[in-house]
Amino acid sequence: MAPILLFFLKSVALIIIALAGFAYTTLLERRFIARLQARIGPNRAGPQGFLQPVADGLKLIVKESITPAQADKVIYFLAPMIAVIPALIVFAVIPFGSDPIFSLMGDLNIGVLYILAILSIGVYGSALAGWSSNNKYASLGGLRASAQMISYELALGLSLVAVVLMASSASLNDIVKYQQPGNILGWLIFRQPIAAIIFAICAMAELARAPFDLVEAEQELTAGFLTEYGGMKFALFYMSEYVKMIAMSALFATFFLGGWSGPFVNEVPVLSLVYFAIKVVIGLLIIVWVRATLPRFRYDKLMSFGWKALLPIGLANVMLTALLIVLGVY
Amino acid sequence: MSSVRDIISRLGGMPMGFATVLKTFFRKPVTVQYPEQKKPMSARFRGRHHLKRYDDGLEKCIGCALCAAACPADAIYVEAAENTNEQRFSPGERYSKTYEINMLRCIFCGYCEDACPTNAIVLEPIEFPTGYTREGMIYAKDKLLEPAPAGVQGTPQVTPPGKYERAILPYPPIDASV
Amino acid sequence: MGLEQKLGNMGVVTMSTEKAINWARTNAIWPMLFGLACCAIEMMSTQASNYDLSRFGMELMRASPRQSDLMIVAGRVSRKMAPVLRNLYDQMPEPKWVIAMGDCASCGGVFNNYAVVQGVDEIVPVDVYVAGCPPRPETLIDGILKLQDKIKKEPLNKWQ
Amino acid sequence: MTIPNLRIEESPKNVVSASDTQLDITFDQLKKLVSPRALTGDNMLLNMGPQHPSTHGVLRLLLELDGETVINCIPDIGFLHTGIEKTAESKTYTKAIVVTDRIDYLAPMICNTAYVGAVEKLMGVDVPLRAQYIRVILNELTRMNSHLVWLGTHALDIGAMSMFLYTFREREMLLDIFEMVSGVRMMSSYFRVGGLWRDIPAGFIDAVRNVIKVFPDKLLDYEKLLKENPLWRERTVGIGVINKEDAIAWGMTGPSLRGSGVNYDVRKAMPYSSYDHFEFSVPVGSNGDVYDRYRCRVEEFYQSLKIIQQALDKLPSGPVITDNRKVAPPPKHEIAYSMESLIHHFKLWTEGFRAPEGEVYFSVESGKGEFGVFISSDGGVRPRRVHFRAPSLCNLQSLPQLSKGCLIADIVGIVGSVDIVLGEVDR
Repeated sequence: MAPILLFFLKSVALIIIALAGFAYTTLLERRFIARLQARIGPNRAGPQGFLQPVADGLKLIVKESITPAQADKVIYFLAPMIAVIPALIVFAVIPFGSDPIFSLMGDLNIGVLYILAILSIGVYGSALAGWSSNNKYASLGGLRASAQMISYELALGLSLVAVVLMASSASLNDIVKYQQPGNILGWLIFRQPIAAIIFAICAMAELARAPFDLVEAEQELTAGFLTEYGGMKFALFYMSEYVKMIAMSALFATFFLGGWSGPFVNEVPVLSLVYFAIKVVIGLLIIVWVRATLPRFRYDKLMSFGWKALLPIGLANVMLTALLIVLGVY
Repeated sequence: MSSVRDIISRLGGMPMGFATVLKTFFRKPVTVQYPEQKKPMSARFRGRHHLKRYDDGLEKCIGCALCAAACPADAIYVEAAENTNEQRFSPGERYSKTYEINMLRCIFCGYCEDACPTNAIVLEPIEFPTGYTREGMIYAKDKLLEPAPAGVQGTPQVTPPGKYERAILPYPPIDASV
Repeated sequence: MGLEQKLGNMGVVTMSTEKAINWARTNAIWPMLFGLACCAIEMMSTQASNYDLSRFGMELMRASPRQSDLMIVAGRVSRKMAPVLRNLYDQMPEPKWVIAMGDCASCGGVFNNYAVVQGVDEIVPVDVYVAGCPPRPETLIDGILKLQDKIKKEPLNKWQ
Repeated sequence: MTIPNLRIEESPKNVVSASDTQLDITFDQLKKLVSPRALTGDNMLLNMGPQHPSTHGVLRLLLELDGETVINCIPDIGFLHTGIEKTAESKTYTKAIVVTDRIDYLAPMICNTAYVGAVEKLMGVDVPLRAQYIRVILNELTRMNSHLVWLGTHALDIGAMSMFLYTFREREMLLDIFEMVSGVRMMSSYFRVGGLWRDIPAGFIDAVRNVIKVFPDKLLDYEKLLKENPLWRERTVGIGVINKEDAIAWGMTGPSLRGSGVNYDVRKAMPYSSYDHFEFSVPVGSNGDVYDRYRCRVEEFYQSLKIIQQALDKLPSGPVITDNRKVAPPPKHEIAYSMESLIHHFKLWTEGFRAPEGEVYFSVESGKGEFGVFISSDGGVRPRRVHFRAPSLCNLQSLPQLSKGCLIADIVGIVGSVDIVLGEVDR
């Protein structure tokens, strides 16, 4: 098969999987959070609520689409796409399985850099959406979005620097392979716990999920930057949030949970896909669990937490890691 | 900075919360899946009104309109007419020719039930009504009146003279234990 | 508006599309977070664990009218609130529905006085009236089921 | 970046007009309410409410913001004005009980107690001891109900989502008791002038004992979720502080006042409905911030349970309504054979009873503070004037003071901690 055709097919498959994943992540979240709150969750649309995302999606597609008269129309239309496209293309470099065929671009040697670059584009979606809708709540949400992303980008990067130092490669495949000395203790979550925690916190902040959901803090800013968005455009933002959630969970699995590694991977390569999926789902469940438990951060506290706590700790961690590598402990 | 230190020093307070939430996950949900399952209502619950009948099929309502007078929301309209032995609806002299309750006005306070001298109107423990129009939510006698007991003729009945002189027939006191 | 205009009259296709779309609308009614008075508390009880509106896919209460399909007018609407309510209704994208929950929203209830709008249908079109002061959560769910029945029967071109 | 809606011009010129605020005020009045920077568009004027998820109903706040910092907070109330006082004046004393339910719809039984207490004081009617004790039990259950809703919504405002569902789950238990005893989940109208509607049903005492048994565990769960949670603490400690003197000066009552360290509770200061028969303490805070107000209310749960326990243990037997036939209707079955009963029954349900001429004020401790009822009677069957002292309204007055200099995010916490219910504010 021509490589270009294979690449094309894989892209299509990936997008379909990401979209289905998005849809069913929403259902997973709604069912799981319902159980955490002694409820049942959607169970009417289709068997056990299985068609709930389909109903939601179809409804949003046929919903009237309103553009506020005072909005900056071009940016208002562009913003959802700016939000959703980076969320989708992050997947390009993530190795889903042991075989190169299970990842889109095979092995990109600057994978980590690519991810950091792409993730920081996503924030433009929120910020521009907030600005263009010409709504005070939305603009406050947009401002919060940009401030929040900036303060957490750095710590996120620093936590990955430690990982890159350990694996001495910026390729995601190499990082996964580095974590396979045969036992579970090879996972970087055990060897780099501080980086793992910082990454987890920053990932939540990047996702703007509770307790960092200041951007669309419902109780403060009604719907934040989404206030004026409805119908399909809202669905795109919704999609970007959940696709990013999957992406972050996948990245955490890749960087700290040994990616696709697991027993019998070399004998049965398909198993690696299963392991990876399980790790991603566990990550998603933890994100939901956190959302169900914690109160929201306050805007200024969030900033000071990012700059005054995570950043110094991240820096110290990088230095410590470097020192330990020089000393030959790792 | 102090708040940041506060957060870090109190991180120990967090796991308990996480555990509490997760504990709920392993318990059965408390949800009552309503249209299929129904939560039992208390015997005193004041739901939709019913106009009761005696065992012989006569209506208890004597058209005195005390319920309408007692209603704080003015939701009840009663128009009385005279009973005759040939066309008898209720014991005594009068019966309610028209009896309408605006379910949307009614606040289900139960004052009508308390005021009714014959226990004719009873708020039964069933759900409140819902409807598509306001007109449809005005319940007249056809909806309110209970069907006659099996084997008994409904109203109007032809009755022997002198049998139903009294409008308010004796009844036992209310059982306060239910 | 949206897809329907482009679809036009295509006979069988429209029929089945109509069914599918109405099914989707039935199962994904996102209510607006809009509470006024006593009934709002009962509405919250309905969303809470014991009655759990999320079973109908309705737990996504949207704070912004732009994203909501259903306005549950829960409570008494005062004359001061009436223009606000209308404004919010106008901000909702079509298709949109209104449930007048409780007596006060439906017709003023016990408050037949100078301050309360005697029925929210003076301001916005109401699809389902729910009696009770405040209605039990069961009754609200009854009302929602009635609304779902109504949505299922709606022709596609109603919302053009 | 320019803020949409507001033009920023080179020369400082007023770009905000009074109509922009959507308040019914003139420009001169607006100038007194906001700072000059707001008039030139340098500070943003933000409308929070009346439809906003965290204003606990339809409160509207006009916020003047510098960035996210609140410079001025101007509450606008009246969106739920129902004319309850006038409605109560147009109904007989008995019929007006149902409208008092709807003042503070989170604590209807407490409003009932206040209203019937005032009428009883006016009429000089004695209430049987059993009825008083049952009133105490139900008052305390209602207080718990009110606090549960407050705790759930307050936590939800600050973002702790599950708390809301947990408190409403437990609240269902209390609503079942209300339904069992009064026949309605919320708007009970169970208390009548001179006593109660009916005696308590058979399962009532067991159900209440069950509440006493299960509740401490549930409260412990709430404590685990919030009390020591660092995020909760940083959102509440030191936020919305008001000191003792200011709190008194603003007319605050209830837990909002006690959070500032003032030991004032109507149940202790002016005992009603035999509250002096029970041992309980009044939780008092010290800092007067959101966290202290939260602690005061949570401690009140335990005190309520204590009172209920004592009232159940001491519950006397006997009648539950006065035998004064001029006030309370006779037992209904009597009217079939007693002409006197029949006349009383018809008279009370049609015309109602006449109250002696005079004025009376009666106050109770509701979940929010001192809930008072003032009745002025001209000797007729309807009161000449009824006024309710709504604790929420008086507590809400302090909002501009509490919220000065805080952030938008704090506003929701502060509004939640003052525990307002708009039905009571606007009436």
